[in-house]
Amino acid sequence: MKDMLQRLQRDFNISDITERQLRLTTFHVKKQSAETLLRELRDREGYTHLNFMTCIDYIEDDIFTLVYMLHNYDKKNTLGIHVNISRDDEAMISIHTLWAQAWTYQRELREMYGIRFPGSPRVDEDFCLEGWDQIPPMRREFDTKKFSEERFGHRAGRQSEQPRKHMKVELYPNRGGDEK
Amino acid sequence: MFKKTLNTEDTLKNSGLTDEEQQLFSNARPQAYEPYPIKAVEDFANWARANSLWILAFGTGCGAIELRPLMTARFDANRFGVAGRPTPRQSSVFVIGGYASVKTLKRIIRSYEQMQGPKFVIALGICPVNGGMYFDSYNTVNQFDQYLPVDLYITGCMPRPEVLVAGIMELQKKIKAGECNGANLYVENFDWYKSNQKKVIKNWDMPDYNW
Amino acid sequence: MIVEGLGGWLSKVGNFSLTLLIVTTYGLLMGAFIERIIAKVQGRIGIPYRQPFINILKNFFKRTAISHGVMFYLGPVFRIAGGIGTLAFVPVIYGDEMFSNFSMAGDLFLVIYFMFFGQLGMALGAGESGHPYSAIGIARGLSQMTAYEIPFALAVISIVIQYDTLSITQIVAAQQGGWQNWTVVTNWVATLAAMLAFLGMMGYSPFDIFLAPQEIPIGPPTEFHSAYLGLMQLNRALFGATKLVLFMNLFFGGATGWVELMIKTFLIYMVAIVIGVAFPRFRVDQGIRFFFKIPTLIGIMSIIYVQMVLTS
Amino acid sequence: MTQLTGHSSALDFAQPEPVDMASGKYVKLWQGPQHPGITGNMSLELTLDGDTIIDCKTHVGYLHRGFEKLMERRSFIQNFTVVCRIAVPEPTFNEYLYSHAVEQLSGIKIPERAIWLRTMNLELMRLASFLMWIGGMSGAFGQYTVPNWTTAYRDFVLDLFEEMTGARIYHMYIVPGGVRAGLPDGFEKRARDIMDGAEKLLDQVERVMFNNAVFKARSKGLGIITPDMIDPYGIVGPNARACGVERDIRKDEPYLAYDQLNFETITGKDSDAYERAYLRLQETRQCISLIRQCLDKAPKDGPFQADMPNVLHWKIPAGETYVKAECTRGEYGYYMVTDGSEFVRRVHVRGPSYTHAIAVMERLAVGNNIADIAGLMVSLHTYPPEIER
Repeated sequence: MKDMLQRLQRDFNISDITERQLRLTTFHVKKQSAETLLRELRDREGYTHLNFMTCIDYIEDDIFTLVYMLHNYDKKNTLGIHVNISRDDEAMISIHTLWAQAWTYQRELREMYGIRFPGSPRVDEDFCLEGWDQIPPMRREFDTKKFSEERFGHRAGRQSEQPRKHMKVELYPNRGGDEK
Repeated sequence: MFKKTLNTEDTLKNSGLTDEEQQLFSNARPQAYEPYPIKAVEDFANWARANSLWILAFGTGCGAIELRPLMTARFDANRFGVAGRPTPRQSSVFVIGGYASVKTLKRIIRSYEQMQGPKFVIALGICPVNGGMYFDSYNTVNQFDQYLPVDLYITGCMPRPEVLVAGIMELQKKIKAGECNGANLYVENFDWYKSNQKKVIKNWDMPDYNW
Repeated sequence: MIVEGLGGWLSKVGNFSLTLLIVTTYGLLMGAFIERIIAKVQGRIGIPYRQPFINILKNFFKRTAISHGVMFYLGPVFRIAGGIGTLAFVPVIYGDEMFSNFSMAGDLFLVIYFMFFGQLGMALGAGESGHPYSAIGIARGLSQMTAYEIPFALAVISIVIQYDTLSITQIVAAQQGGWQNWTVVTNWVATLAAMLAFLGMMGYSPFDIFLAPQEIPIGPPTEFHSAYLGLMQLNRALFGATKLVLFMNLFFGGATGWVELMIKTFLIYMVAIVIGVAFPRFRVDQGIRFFFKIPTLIGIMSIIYVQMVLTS
Repeated sequence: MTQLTGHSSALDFAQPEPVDMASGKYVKLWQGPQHPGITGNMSLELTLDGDTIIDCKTHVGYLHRGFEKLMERRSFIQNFTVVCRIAVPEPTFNEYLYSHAVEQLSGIKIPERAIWLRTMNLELMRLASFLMWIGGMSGAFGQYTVPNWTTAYRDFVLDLFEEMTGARIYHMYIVPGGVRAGLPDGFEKRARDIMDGAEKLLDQVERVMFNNAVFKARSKGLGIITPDMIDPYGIVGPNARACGVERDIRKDEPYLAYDQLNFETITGKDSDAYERAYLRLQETRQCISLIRQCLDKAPKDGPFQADMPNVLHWKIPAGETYVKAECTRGEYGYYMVTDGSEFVRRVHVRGPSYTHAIAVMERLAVGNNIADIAGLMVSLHTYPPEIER
């Protein structure tokens, strides 16, 4: 495990190697070498199972972090490969030739985050949404509550309470603030 | 009987269709169903309708999971004349299983309009009333009755099969009393419903009324 | 002379209408009864006895707003014409002039023709609806029908040779005088072939692929609704009961009274049900292959059996 | 068959070439979402040549509610009521995984009794889900007796849930920090009675369904998954085990109390629809034995809730985790990233159907008869809400 990570660090210049949990290690890799790294892990190191692939939106740093989660059934170890891409130039190399389900994930990311995957099959088809005319919904700047109120409208009389405020004011007015 | 294309002023625009498709679909407005002139006949018809409720097999949301126990051996809704029917043409009850996402809503409308009247809509859970748990979701509608008329709401998440049975009996009561006129409401306020539907369904590529 | 003939004919029509009413009602009631038996196997209570009647009434009360062309409307009409036509030439109660209908010397072939006729009319009407599931259902239904008609036709030929007549009344007459004279005893080979074909004819599992709700909901009648569906349900009861009466006449000695008829037809029906509740359905190619193998062989054997054993 | 699929090997997963629809030789047929043979609410776009499927495309999204977005704007304890709604037939797996991920990130240790109660709850859920699945499998081939038996019997298991948790479908029993309640009086005896009955039922189901010649004729050789397809397609769970690959998260990376339970991973020989179905029947039996073991070994008293911080002000330190559990369909996972605030940064739900219903289904459907689509789909145990969430 250690050897492998060291070798990867040498060959692929991976950074931020963190052992997150037992059997889960994550690291960052540059966008250009991501596909080669994944291919290497799949073919040489036995990380044959793509658990999933997803994206985290760090709007404050102006990046999308793509996460590829690979699993090795023999070593019972999972690797989380993080790839940072810029929010302005949101394109990523497609890995649909490596795993058969990868194009589905890429189609979802294309729809939910607007990330482009050139060459990925059916990537521009609708996945979950239909006739979507807003910015991709999973981006942090998309306010789903506001959108829902505008588009669908709420029935008059519906109230939603923030539980903290409700408990403090209505249920336990004498307890005061029990900040922990 | 053969009212394929009526060349009157009061036709539907079918603007979502291409010119070629326009020829294939009817542009006539739906018509309200007048009750039979003799009251006894209408009452008898309502009695028959109430005792033979055929539910369209379309699990639109999580509510569909309790329809299986309802139809099978434990609760056996067949006793009340309820049966599942796989095609909209033959069914008379549409069960909205909770939330309706925008993509499903389009299919719900299509299926509902294909059903032949008199037809009834039951909505399960709180989600069709005001969005429920998904009040802030970008993909589920909050007030289902803006898009289709609902005859009966059954509460709970999930509504238990017992509640469903009670709801069906309530629906039967309403039908027998002649109070279930959701389908007529839909026809009378057709333009309002349509404009609401088109407000949320952005890629409207079907005829305005699916015969 | 002419007036007398006309009067006789009119009374025949009247009698036939009565038979039609009784057989249809009986078919509907038996349908409910069978449904309840199936429900019992599944651990349910099942529908009330009045349910088939209410369903038909409701369907007639339902409105329609769809047009699919003339042939679409005629489909169910052809279907019920096939049902009524079949019944018209089947003597229901043996020895009773009132319920012998229009039976005559060559009625057996007429009956078999009418059994085809309804299905074909239905196929034309359903094809007109333009629904792809209808088209698939028709293709499946007709090919399966062709498959089960072969053993059935062979069995019929066998008993025609055996009794040397084409009249159902005479076939029933030849079987009178105790159970040892029934075709099921005297020509059990033909009966076996016909009963296997009967499984396909009744449309229960494993031969119900043409209206399989899980795959092609629900086959040919997908687009039929309201009164058309009501007609088809009516026909399903009538045609089902008529087929049972025909089988009873050909193979199980006919009936001399209504009670005997009910017991016998119910027992014949139960053959299809006992198999139907326990089996999944065959794919259409598997079903056709089934009919072309064993039942057809048995059918051919029955003709040989008749030639070698019974008529020699 | 291989010629029709157009795939030379398992690693060749190129999209099939579009056919010439204008030639009039092919028919395009949509199955679903309004279709009784489709599991859940999804649709298949089939291209047919006669009765044979030459192209299949899965369309999902009819149940998309945007859970991952909704969870980003709810506090950790509010999320707990939401997660179970992701998957209707198996809500507890969502509850467990969510709670587990939160506990792992905030460093909460749950008491021994809660571990056992969680294990039991998960196994009961598996039993209920499998019972319904057997009904679906049988119904897909047109046998309506077995669905009535098993779905009705599932209701007795749901009754157990009701006793244990207070709800039939959405239990919300497994909360972060433990479980919500202990077992009521007399639960153990009733549970054992129901397990005995379930065993008898499964014997009957095996006789009626699995020994049936027509069922065998329909399902044998349908949708064969070969071992070399498993990794490229990410096939997990019973679908993978049925072709002899011994992979079970309960055994490989034991979670909860599975390392103290006595069970073997069940594998099959070649993964066709029949083998997969039979394997699931055996797993249902195994489930019953696991529930019995849980009833035996679970501590009778003791705390079932860990000490929790005030959940109204619950902040979880920044971190990242991926937790997974073996649900009825295979690996079910939650990926959670926190950033130290009261809200979760990102949750990704990984459902096994994501690959089973799309990539695998599209490949296996090609070359089959249209009549077998429902059976094939049920035999893969696809379930749409976990795809679209």
